[in-house]
Amino acid sequence: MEYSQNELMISAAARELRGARVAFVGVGLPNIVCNLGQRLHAPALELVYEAGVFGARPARLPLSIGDPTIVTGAASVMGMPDLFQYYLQRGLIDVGFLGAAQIDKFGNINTTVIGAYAKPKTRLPGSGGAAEIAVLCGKILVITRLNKRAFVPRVDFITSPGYLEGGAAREKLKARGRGPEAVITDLCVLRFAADTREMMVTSLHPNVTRAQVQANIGWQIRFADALETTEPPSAEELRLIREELDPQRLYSR
Amino acid sequence: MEYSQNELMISAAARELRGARVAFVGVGLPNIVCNLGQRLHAPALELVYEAGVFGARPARLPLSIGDPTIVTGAASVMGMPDLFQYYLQRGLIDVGFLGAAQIDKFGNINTTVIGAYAKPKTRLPGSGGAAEIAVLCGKILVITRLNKRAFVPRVDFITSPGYLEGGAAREKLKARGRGPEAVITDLCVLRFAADTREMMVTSLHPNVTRAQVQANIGWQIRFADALETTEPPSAEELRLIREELDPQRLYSR
Amino acid sequence: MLADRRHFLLAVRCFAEMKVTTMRDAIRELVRDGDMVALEGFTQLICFAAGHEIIRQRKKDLTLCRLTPDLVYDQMIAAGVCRKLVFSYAGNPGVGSLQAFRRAVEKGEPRSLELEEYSHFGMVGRYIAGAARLPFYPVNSYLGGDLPRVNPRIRQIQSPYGDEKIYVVPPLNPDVAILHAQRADKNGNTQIWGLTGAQKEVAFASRRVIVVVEELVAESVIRADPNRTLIPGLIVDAVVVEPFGAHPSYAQGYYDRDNAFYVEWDTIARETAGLNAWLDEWVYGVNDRAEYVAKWGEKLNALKPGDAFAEPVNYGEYK
Amino acid sequence: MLADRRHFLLAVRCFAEMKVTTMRDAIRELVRDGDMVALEGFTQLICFAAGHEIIRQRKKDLTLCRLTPDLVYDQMIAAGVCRKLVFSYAGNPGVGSLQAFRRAVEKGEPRSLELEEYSHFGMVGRYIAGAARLPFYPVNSYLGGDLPRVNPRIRQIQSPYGDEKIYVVPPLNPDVAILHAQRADKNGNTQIWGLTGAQKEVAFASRRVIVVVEELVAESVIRADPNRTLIPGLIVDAVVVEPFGAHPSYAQGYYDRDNAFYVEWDTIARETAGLNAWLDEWVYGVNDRAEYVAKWGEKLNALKPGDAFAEPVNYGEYK
Repeated sequence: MEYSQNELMISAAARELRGARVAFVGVGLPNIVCNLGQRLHAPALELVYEAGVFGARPARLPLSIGDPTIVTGAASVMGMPDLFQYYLQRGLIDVGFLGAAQIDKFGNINTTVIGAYAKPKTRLPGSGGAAEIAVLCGKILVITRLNKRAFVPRVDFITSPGYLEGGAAREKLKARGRGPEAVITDLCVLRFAADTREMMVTSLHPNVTRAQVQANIGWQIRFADALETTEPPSAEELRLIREELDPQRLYSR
Repeated sequence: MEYSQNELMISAAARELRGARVAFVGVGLPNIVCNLGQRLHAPALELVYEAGVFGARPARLPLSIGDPTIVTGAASVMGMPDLFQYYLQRGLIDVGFLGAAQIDKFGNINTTVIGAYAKPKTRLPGSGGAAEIAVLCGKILVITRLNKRAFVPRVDFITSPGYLEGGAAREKLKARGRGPEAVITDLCVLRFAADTREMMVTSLHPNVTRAQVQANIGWQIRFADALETTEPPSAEELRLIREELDPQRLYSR
Repeated sequence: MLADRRHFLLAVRCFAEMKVTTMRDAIRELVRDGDMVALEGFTQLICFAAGHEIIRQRKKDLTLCRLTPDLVYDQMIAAGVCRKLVFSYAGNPGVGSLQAFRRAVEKGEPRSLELEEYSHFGMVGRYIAGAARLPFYPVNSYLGGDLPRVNPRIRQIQSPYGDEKIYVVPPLNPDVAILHAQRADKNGNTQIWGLTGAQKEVAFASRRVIVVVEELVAESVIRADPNRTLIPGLIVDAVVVEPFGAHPSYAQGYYDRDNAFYVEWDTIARETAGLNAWLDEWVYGVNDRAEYVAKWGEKLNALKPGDAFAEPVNYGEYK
Repeated sequence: MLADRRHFLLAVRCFAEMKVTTMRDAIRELVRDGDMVALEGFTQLICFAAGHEIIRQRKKDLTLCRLTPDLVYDQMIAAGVCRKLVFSYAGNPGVGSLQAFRRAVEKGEPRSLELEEYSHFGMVGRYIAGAARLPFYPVNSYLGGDLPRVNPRIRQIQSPYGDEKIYVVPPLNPDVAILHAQRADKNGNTQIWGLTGAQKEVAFASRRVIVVVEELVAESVIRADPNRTLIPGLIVDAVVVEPFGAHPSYAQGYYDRDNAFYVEWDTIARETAGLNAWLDEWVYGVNDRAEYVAKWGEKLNALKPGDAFAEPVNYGEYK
């Protein structure tokens, strides 16, 4: 069955939710990923929208992070102090999603500036909640397209810490969250070595070569010994994505 | 016109509200005092009930500190964190009322224990919000009956600080609130000397003698040079108390 | 095969959501000897039903916390289930002292009672820190008072932005919170109106949460007004339906405070014998709350108020 | 004589309560050059009407604070009213970058822009500390990140209850908060539903508060549901009635977000000339919000949602 790169990313990311209890959801891909994961892999998964909504029942696919459709019919709606303190900081959230303008070999993420902070070449939006999501969610999933501008040896600015300089560096922070678990891209899935915490390819998407992956990463990337091929989206996954989760094909085309 | 001691205390206390903007109200006498003050002396006075209510419109005289009648029809009802942080600690409250099991010559108040804390002769209820009301309200009014067991040279326990050891002791605390302003009793009104901060009688109620007052205070009390006679309740004050504020005469008899 | 798996998983999910239970089972399974338990509620929604069941099950060595231990804690102290009290105001509101509490503190009857004492604001700060998993909470209080002298957990720290000092209190994380509310759905999404006290903070601060409601309502009722949901089902372990479960305290819109009983308690509790007789009749002598309610009979219905409905708001249908 | 005095005082009181005014007067009297101003609102209830009036009145050297400076701040930056930004996420949500913000930061056009940057939680903590008049607020964030390196106001302190360290942020106390809401009464008692963001905290944190509402309602409407009042009239200086005042953002239950405009803004703002032409037409070219709304015409009505009413709750009549 034919499928798009986004559909592959969505289905691969959804499988990472197996066993998760509570996910912190933004809009776009993570929203579809969480809903798919809930239906197939983590039936007890509860969704918390970072705008301040628990138990949303959106009647349409949310278009912005605080779309009114996630409010109407939700189980609970709260202000930001409660969301950040009583949900996120309390440690209720198992999984968080982060995007990345830059991500480096130890999973550190930059969404603040390209260049020097005081005199940036490109000023990006900044942290939003990413700085705290990175340290407070049980684990982090990163969904982003693979390209050399994004996958850099060292980020210009650490907006959201991954494993810092690698090894035991993150453990010394005593952060509640364990850090990035997987980076799901359009070409492969990457994870972090247990000892060095360096990013490595653990699964290539069907028909993708090692050379294609390396060409889109700004450092010499390692490949896992037991390199897998990513399971393509099943017919059921595709049906759910196309018919129920994103019928207008806004994010999954 | 005949009046009760409680009516005199109420009308005298209400006059202390002149110019006040926001009062922190408990039940009983302070509730009637505030409502009388609002009608006669401080038309812009807003009432905040310490249970978490702003702008109450009680349909009956509240019987407990959180009577449901202060909720129905109120302008705003909030939880305790908001009440203590955003109203009291923010400094919105001009006037607070405190009762006292013991009060000493520098206006320190005890509602915790008679005797030693670890092995009390009488265990009293404790602070409630009194410890913070004493330091955060602009000024404090104490309404209590005069008697030797209550008016002691030194309280057994400072639940709510007045002027501590007197003089500049309280200023050194850098508390937001200025401290006790007046103690309104059934025999007289007492205030605190500007320099020593010692309590002194500034106004005797009609037909009360100095000796009567001294007999009910556990130390040698001072009388102000310009000792006044308390203005008795006016016909209008009595009418309001009897017909509108406490028609069942629960607190004002 | 995936579809099969999906049905299996949906079944798992439904099972996980079976939170509605009886008070007896909730207390038996979720309250353990030695636990720190918070039956909160400021003036309204004080869960006497749960307190009585804890007494009936003769739980031991509980640490009870609460801003205003009132009659229900007086009864629990008298029944001997309480080892320690964490509190800020132990009085019979509007009436005077708590007699059983006083006997325990002053005379060690029926057993000695350890006290850990704060002010209201300090207790509120402890619950906030507990709910937010903060190591401490700053409160501008305690200046010049004796509480920090007798409670070494109230400490002072320095602001890093100037020379201001401020008192802090440590987090409070009860093992179990038991919270009465007007209504919840079967998943434990709970709505409270009127005085909300520190109910939300206690719920998030606690390891286990029992919600006791006047009414179990359809999910659609809760979801029609999500801003009113104070406690999300996410943190609720059990939902117990217990009409009049807060009597003699009140539930806004459901019944009034039984002021006569608050006054009467002062007499009942003044002598140990009288208090024990009352416990025998009204706690040990009934099997559950339903019997207690039936025993009060028409008197409880007389506490029901007239109607005063909120203006409904429109959330809008966005599809 | 007392009765006379009473009438006089009641008149004083009524006068003091005349808070309802026009946007023009509210901005003229309450927003001063050099002020720190917060037009808050998380996704919904962003007061574009006030932002445009501030531009029309050519206010100078404002420090603007807000978690998510979106289009309205992009417009204010482009118009040159803003000297400094205190923020946590400066993007066009769901679309990409804010073009005018980028030009100001990257090229100093139309003027240089000072930045003071936090994360969302940091900004929320600053508002809470501001509202509660705390010297600092602890947030478990910032570990391992570069924000504390570039913003020295983010500091770390030691817990007095163990060896835990935690970051703290200082209070934020804007001179003026401008908050959009669904409804208020003439005294400024304000009700908000849907996403409430940090509206309450900003209101209490600020020295002056302007509330802008979709509807001015009778006091009885507010008082029929006091738990929904997020901002008490006690801290409100002015109430402005401005239907569709949050467009192109949304007001839950009143209108939807104008997503098309958010997307279009990316094109409009990409070149200074295009952006200025837009300001000329839609801000300088209209006298007030009513003209702006009329100019949009039927397009705005198309944003109105269907009905989804909350289940009313009973507060009970207690007399």
